[in-house]
Amino acid sequence: MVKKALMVDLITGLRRTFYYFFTKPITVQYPKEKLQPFPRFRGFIRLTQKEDASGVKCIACGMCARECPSQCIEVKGEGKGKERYPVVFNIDFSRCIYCGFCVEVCPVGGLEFTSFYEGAEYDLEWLHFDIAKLQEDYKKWERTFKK
Amino acid sequence: MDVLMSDILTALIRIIVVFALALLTVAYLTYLERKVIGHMQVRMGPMRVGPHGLLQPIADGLKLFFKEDIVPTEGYRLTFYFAPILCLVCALILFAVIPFDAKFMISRLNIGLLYILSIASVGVMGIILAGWSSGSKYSLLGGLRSAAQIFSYEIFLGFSLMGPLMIAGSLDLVKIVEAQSVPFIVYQPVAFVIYLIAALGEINRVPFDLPEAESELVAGFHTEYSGMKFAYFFLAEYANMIIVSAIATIVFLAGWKGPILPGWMWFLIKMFIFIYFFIWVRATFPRYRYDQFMRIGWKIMLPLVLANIFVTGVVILFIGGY
Amino acid sequence: MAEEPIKDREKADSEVPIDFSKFVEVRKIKEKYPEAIVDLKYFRDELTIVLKKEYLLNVCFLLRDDPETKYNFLTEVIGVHYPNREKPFEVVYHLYSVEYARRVRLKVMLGEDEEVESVYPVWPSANWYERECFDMFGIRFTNHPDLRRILLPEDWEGYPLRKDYPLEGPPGYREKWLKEHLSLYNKL
Amino acid sequence: MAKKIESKVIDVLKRGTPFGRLEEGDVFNENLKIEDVWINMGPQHPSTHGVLRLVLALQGERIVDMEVVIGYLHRGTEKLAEFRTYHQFIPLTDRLDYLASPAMNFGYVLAVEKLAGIEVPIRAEYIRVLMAELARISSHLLWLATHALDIGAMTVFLYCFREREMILDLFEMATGGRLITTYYRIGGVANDLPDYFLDRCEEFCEIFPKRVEDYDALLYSNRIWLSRTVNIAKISAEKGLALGLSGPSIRGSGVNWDLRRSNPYSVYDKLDFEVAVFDGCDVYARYLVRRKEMLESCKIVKQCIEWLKKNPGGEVQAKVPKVFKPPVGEVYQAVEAPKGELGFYIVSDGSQRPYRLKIRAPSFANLMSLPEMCKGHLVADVVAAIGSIDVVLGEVDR
Repeated sequence: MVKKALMVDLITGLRRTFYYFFTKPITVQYPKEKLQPFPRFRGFIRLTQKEDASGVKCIACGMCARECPSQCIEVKGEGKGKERYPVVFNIDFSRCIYCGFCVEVCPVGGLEFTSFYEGAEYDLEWLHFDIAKLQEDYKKWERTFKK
Repeated sequence: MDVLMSDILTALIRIIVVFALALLTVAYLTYLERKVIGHMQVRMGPMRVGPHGLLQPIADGLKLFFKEDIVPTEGYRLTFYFAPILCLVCALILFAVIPFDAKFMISRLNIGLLYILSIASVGVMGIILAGWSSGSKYSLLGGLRSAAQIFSYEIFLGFSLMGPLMIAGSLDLVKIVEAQSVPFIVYQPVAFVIYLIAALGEINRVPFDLPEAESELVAGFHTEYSGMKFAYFFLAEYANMIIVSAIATIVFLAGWKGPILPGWMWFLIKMFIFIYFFIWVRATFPRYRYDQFMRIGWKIMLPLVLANIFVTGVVILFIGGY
Repeated sequence: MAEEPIKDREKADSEVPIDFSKFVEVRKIKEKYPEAIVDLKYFRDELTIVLKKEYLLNVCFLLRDDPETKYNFLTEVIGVHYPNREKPFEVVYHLYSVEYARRVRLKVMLGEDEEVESVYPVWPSANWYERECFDMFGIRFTNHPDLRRILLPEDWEGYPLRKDYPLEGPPGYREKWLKEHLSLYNKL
Repeated sequence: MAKKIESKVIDVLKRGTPFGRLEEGDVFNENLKIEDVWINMGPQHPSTHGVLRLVLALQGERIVDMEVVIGYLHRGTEKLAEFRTYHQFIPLTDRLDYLASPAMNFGYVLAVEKLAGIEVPIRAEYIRVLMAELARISSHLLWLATHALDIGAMTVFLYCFREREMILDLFEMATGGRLITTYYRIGGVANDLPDYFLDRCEEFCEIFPKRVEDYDALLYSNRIWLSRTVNIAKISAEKGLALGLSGPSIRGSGVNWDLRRSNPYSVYDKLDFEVAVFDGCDVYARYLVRRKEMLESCKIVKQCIEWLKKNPGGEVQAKVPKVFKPPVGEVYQAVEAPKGELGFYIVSDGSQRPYRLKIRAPSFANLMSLPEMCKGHLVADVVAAIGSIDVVLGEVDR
């Protein structure tokens, strides 16, 4: 009764918020400072290069296109056996759900994740990646924010 | 003739200074609130516009100013326009009698406190009208809630000021301050606590923000308002918060009195302690339900405040004043 | 697509003889309604009892109220569509007994125009499950208090989870629906 | 219709309102016309947690009647499943209850494994349980956050998000996704945990109970919180079970039923934890259940970490053929998702795709008891009741 009249329960709460008033905020000011995603982060996908930089590793087997749950990959290849290489390789990132099955299923490690995630775009066409765009350096797409 | 002119001129200057300052304070109060609550919630609050978001209130004002003015088809045009203006005017003319210093005030009214209480209750009309004329059920519920809430809390607000008033023996705000050699909070702690609770109810703030309870009634009485009309409500709400804090300062904390610093500064410091408290409460507590809130008012606070008046009266009768 | 494999399943199940009288549910039903059970299956530790639809409600009451079974929780009511069968619809009831932590599956076969008794009087939770079943398969439940569509709009045509319903809806249906429902929007 | 409403009104008046109670002998004035106010709460409303729509019939602020309208987020997941392979359906399960996607994956992969009779490596089992329990904590944190915000305590919201962010970081570390993890695979998990994961996870388990004290300081014994939750939206155990209520919501009515304990799956029978049961039947009891469950989950996570640290290395995925064809048959597998009993019923015809897949979504069933809880209460209590049964509309509408 005395406790209730003295509003102990309310004062506990007030004390807690007052304590946090003087602690450091945990905010990350997003466009000004960006957190580095963890290595396994599933961002945009790109084609990996061969070690001797002579082209992409992809052998256009079409496993990724078959495995993709949202059917956003289109592959066409030329050549036979180990010489096979992709001519058309499109990923429609407006449909992609970033599940990672294509990267997982690839027999030669021809696809990999980047840490790029700022996929909000005004232009839908920008999200339709073709074979050339899939090999570009993703760093250049990152939005920068002037301080 | 010249004397009259100069009187009018000084009055005008005072009005302009007070109102400009009041509006600026009100605008920056929103900033202060967001910052304080932000830091209590381990975040930063506004940071983008200007250094540490200092220009945020201006950006907000501009945004509201240029926003499209929407009137619902179901609404009643006249009252829909009139309600926010009534609210804001009632809030702003209260500044007329607040003594910020022993000398600095727009007008010294010998029934200052009565004036404040009566004008404040007219301001409620704006909220009720807004709720009714919006033509939305959520607004209507918000309006009805605030009608019940503010009219009943007016009573406790008035009664809780009765104790200090009896000791001071005047309704004149300046005289009340002058009567306090010791702040009245010492003699009247119960009245002080009740005043704070009633004030929270009066200005619709958490835990008593039922007319605009955003999780239940969307935004209560101002659900349908946008643009400048919404801004009026917003300003009125914060202006009321300043007024309520100012009255608490005058009646319970001896107004501008204090050592070393000039009077107006003491006044502002004390006032901002109250404002900080109101913000602090908002950051901490959940919201009461409408019927529980009324129950607290009528079943706990009314007997308490009446007992307080009675005890004060008896003490004054036997001791003959402090 | 469906016909042959399902025959396979029935064959596969019958290869392993199981003594079904060890299950208390089967015993109880056989005791009280000897001709209610059409078929019994046991697959992956799950007991399935296929019932005649006339006996469904009685069996449900029995399983709920009997102190040895106490199936007081209806987990779900499911419709399955087998277009090539004689009785194309299957209504599956999953029951759970909180006290004994046991599950049992009841099944009723339905023809195209047949109705089944609603189990709403036994478990009120059947209300929404059966509504969903009606919504998706068009299976009607007699004595259901409020048989309306639940997930789809009231004026939806067709029953989407039937096998003859194409994945993206019948051709032209989407356009027609949008035209009708966005007409007000288009006027603006 | 009008007669029906009127009789309902008289019912309510007999039960009593703040303005008095209708006695036996009172004569109802025939000329006095009483009309209910009909209010659409949702689909766009700040506290219906998505696109839930409630049609309320009000007398003043008291609820006379209520109808729940759902389906605004219906995506036809069950139809889609019939056109996906078993493997391809995993990402879609993430999107059911997007607040606890590992728990959703868990239910699905267990059902498929039961159907195909796959033995999962023990290490994968522990990782799965660890992830599912982290998901439970994060889901309950978000529930507490929004529930408190609905009742007006907005600071709890941000404190809860602070801890939830830590869990999402853990998810990102192990799986690469923050919200939509897609980590479980048929026969195990996608890949083993990274090296530093367990240490970070342990750190979180140390911090978390202390952070729960923060929420307690603001809510646990706060009189406003108590007056808003105690004796609100009551539902008895029998009624709850009859209406399909499961999970933490029914444990708040004193039913000791947790699938992790009563029908243990995975490695839950080897773990030591307490089932949180409170018998208040009201919003506060459900709050207490979830609060305790968070702490219990934290304990389970600790045990999993201990085991995983003791037994490093080893397979995390069983051998599953690339073209996965389960045998013909039908299975039902239920798990204790954060919201209640999540079940997957799969009918297989022996092909690569499920013939029929039905999801028993806990929120869908829990929502059925909302009208029962709310009748006779005020508008403000509806918000508390919705919060207390913790619905996620992605799961309700599927």
